[in-house]
Amino acid sequence: MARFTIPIGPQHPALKEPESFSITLSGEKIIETSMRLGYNHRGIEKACEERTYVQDVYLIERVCGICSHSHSTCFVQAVEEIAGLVVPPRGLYIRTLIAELERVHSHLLWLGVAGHEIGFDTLLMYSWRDREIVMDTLASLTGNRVNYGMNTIGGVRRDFTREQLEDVLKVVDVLEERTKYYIEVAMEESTLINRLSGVGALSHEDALKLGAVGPTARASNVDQDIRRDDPYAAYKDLSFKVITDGHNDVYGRTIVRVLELMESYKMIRELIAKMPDGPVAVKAPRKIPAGEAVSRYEAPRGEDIHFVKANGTDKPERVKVRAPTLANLQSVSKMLENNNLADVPITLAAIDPCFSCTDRMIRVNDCRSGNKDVLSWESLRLFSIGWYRHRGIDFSGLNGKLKRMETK
Amino acid sequence: MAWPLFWILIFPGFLFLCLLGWAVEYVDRKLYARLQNRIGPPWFQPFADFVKLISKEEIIPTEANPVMFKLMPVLALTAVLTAFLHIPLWSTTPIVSFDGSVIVVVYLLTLPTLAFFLAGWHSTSLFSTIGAVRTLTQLFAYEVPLLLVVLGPALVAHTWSLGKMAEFYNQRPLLALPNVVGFCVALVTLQGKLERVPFDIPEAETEIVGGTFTEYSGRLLGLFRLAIDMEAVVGASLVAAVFLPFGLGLGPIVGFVLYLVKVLFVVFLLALLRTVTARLRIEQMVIFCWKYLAPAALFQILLSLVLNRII
Amino acid sequence: MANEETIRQELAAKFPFMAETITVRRERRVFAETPADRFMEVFEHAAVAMGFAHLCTITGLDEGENLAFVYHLARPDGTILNIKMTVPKTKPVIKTISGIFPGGAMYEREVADLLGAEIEGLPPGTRYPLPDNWPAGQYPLRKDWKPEMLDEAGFSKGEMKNG
Amino acid sequence: MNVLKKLVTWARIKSPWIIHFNTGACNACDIEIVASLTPRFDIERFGIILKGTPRHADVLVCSGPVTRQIEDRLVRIYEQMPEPKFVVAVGTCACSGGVFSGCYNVKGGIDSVIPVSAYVPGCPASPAAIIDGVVKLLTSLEGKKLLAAEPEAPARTTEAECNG
Amino acid sequence: MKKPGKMTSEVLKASFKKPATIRYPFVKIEMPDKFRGKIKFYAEKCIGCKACMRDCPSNAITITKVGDKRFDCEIDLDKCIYCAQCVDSCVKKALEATREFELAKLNRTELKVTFHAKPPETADPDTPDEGTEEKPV
Repeated sequence: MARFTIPIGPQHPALKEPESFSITLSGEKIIETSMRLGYNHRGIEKACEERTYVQDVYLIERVCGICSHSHSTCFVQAVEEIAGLVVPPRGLYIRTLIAELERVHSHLLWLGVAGHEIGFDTLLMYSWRDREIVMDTLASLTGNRVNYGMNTIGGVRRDFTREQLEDVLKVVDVLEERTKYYIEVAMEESTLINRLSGVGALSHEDALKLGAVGPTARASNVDQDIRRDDPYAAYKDLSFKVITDGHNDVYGRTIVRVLELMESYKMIRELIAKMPDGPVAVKAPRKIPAGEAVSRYEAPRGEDIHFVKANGTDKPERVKVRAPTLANLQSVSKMLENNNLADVPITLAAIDPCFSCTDRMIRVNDCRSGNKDVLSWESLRLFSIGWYRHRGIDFSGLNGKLKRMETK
Repeated sequence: MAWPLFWILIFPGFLFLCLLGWAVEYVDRKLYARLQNRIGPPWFQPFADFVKLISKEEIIPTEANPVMFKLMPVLALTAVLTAFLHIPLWSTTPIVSFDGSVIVVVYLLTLPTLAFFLAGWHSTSLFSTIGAVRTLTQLFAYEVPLLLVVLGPALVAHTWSLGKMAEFYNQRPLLALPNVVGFCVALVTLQGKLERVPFDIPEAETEIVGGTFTEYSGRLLGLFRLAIDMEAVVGASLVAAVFLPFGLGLGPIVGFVLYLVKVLFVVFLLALLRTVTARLRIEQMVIFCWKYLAPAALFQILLSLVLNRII
Repeated sequence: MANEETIRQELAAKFPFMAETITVRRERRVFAETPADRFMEVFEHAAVAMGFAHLCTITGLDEGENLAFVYHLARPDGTILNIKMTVPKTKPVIKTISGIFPGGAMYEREVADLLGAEIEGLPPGTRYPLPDNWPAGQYPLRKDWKPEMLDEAGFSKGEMKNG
Repeated sequence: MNVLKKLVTWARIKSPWIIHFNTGACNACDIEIVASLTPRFDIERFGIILKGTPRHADVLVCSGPVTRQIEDRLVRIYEQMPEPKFVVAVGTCACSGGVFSGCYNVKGGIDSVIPVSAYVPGCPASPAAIIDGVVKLLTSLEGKKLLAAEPEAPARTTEAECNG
Repeated sequence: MKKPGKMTSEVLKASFKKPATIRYPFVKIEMPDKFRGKIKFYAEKCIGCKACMRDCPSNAITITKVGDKRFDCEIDLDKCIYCAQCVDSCVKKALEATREFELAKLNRTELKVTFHAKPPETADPDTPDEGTEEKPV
């Protein structure tokens, strides 16, 4: 069988981030992949050492555009632990409320992108339209659609009135209705199931050995969730179920994410019901005493860990940020093994790479004719849609069915 | 006198076709957007796109053969224009009418596809070569059913000239009814000829980001898009002339309005087809054409032969 | 706080030389320090015997004249064990742990790139996260490194082109 | 003759085709750019279409501070676009490097690499702000006569390697 | 078997529904009331402690002393990330986040907004009128 290596590039000037994969194929089957990352490396950790803690909160928040609250909460928790600050309960509840709302908007976004990757664009249009509802709620609560800027060292910066929380409840009811609809699609739709199951398989042991985190690991029966194992903020008073799934593949990850949405709605309702009164923040000193702390956070994509070392001045000595996607990327090469090229887009999208810390480039050199073709991400995506349509799995019928379900 | 010049340049010729082509593109894009619950572009959008493209700087790749690179859009345009002269618009006598004009029109409509192929081939970028090869494979798939289906009514009318065919059906409109199957097949194959979704495989957004027109920009791209718009008008009026021949010869004004209605009706059906279906892959498209369209066309021919026997 | 105490006793019993460095900062957080040469032993014991099955990440620190590396190991029950080992800057060689955790290779490459550590036995692979044309010998996360050093090495930032 | 000029400028304003390019951004702005294509904001009513190849595009929409590895690719994409071309820097990072403007691997705003025609500040710039930026850019074209391609970029033939 | 025309009924229905598009530039839209847009400076409240300058993550704000108890403030809209940390850090509440989000400009110099303090002779300490916001020419 002709064995040839497909380096995947160049960056496609569409939504996708710059990333470089080199995939060795034998015929259609992928044998091994190697990754070239770092195109998005901005040197944030060095910049943190040159700025004060107050400024760092906003710098760390912009590591990734979609899970900004995760990074800022994780960082602020570490600093509070070093400085020995006790955040008032209401502040913790508000922080957790924004965290869950961010998980809702991030999972809806992923649902659309996954649909787009396999050629099911109706799902993209629908999930992004519903996502606008959550974005508007977050904008009215925190003052910005993304990068909410809610966290400060010692608590949160804004308090919410009763009416605002009432509105959030109304929004959650609407979204729950829509998510039931998506669960129905994810569970029953045969074409979706055929297209996703068996793709990007990651066994339980591999998931543990390669350090997969978040929904990617939970879909391989790894029962780990930082919110339950290492509770932070207000998660210890919340009762919620950690969703795990035994499919070990992309279909399992879809199920885990969609069901996690339902859990988030329950948690948001519980948070608003139990929201205690009182102050939302405590005054933080400008100079943080010497010490070091490790803090973890369950971001929508997985475990996000920060290590902060303080030396008594108002600037941190060292800030280490490890985004969840870096952990999941290790297992991608294992997932891609003996899949075919057509499965690359959806397998990569399934770990829901937090775009700003990964990069994707696709370069195809055809050994027979020897000329170098540069297959962009978009064309690889369409190639895979077509490749599957050839095997009878196709979404145009499905688009209609989903739309009709929608109007029922 | 300068009648022929007037015919070629102004009336059923270049200017008229340009305006109608842009109108058809506008209707198509607006309908497509409205079906997606969006507003869609303003009415002058196709004209603005064309003028902008004409005024843009065009880049000709160094490896590409400049003569062929520039010639292809012109070839596509001329083929479409000459085809339009053969089609009876509202009176039963088209500008040029001779025995065998049906074959000539269908042949002239394939020339633009060849122009697209050569354009893609000559711009040497890998994307466009793949796009060009796909244009040809697609040509073989939809060409046979289109030709067969257009010949059906010709058999019944015992003539190869479009003018006489229109006259024949004008006197006996009822005879056009059995051509319904042919009408549907013609619509689907026209969609393939115009390279629109679901058959837009060689087009820009296909598997290869660039498609046939990757390397084109500025004036040449503008001419190509104009050629495609005109081809849509010519294709629609051919289908209208062959399959909906009633109401010809009722005088110029009424005839003209009726002709516009028929063309817009065909364009509406094409736009609907474009919104409703998803993009096919190249093998699937070829299988679809040979497994479903060709037999339907043959059935249409059989029907016409039987009709021939009866009348 | 019970299980953190048991971890402390178990580690202290197994490795007396680092007994006093094991501290329990708060619930589910145990910090420990080991000399470089005994590090692999402690690491293997923790990862395999004590059930710390998940390597979160490796943090590199620049402590004046030597480099320190903190390995964050997590257990399914939420406890994190942070093992710190220091290596002189003159000979910053550490052994790879990708044998136990294949996923750790990426973290080690990052530490090697940003702090200039040499990783023994690391399988060959692309560098992360710095670009290929990054001048050798420049380690951005070292305290003494300044962005201007890049310009001397001819890796200029380019001037401002305003349209 | 100036009727023709007016017509051409009008056409350029009414049909700006855009190409989106992410130069190392945190991706919040990219999501907002794509959100402006979805039915709620729908920029096709301005005649704007998202094109895949720089050859067909007039406006290059960039988001993100330019990191070192992305810099040459940004220049390559910019050079492949035919004249007259415009660049819209979306988001504070694209305008000035924003929060990352001190980092060692970041060059600063888009204008440190290619000339920029319009700046849309905001972190991230909301879809409405992006539309406002594009509209301001288009209305500003009415003033300037843009018939001839800018003198310093004469029509040239470039090597037809695949678009970067 | 793939049936191509399945969406027809749905798609036709969608074409009669009102499009879900808000016609933005022609129909003005308002951001929610606590939205963090452009920052506004009240010159007479400022005491020149420069707390805001210290805390700004992208040092987009500069306060300059132009007379005793009179301060000018210059905000770079292209550097500002609209986090409103300066509003929180300011002890005298001299800064305020407005809801204005349409800040797009065609050249970068226009993105520098300077707030000037009142000239001394007409300065009436107790009338809290805010400094004139003068856009660079």
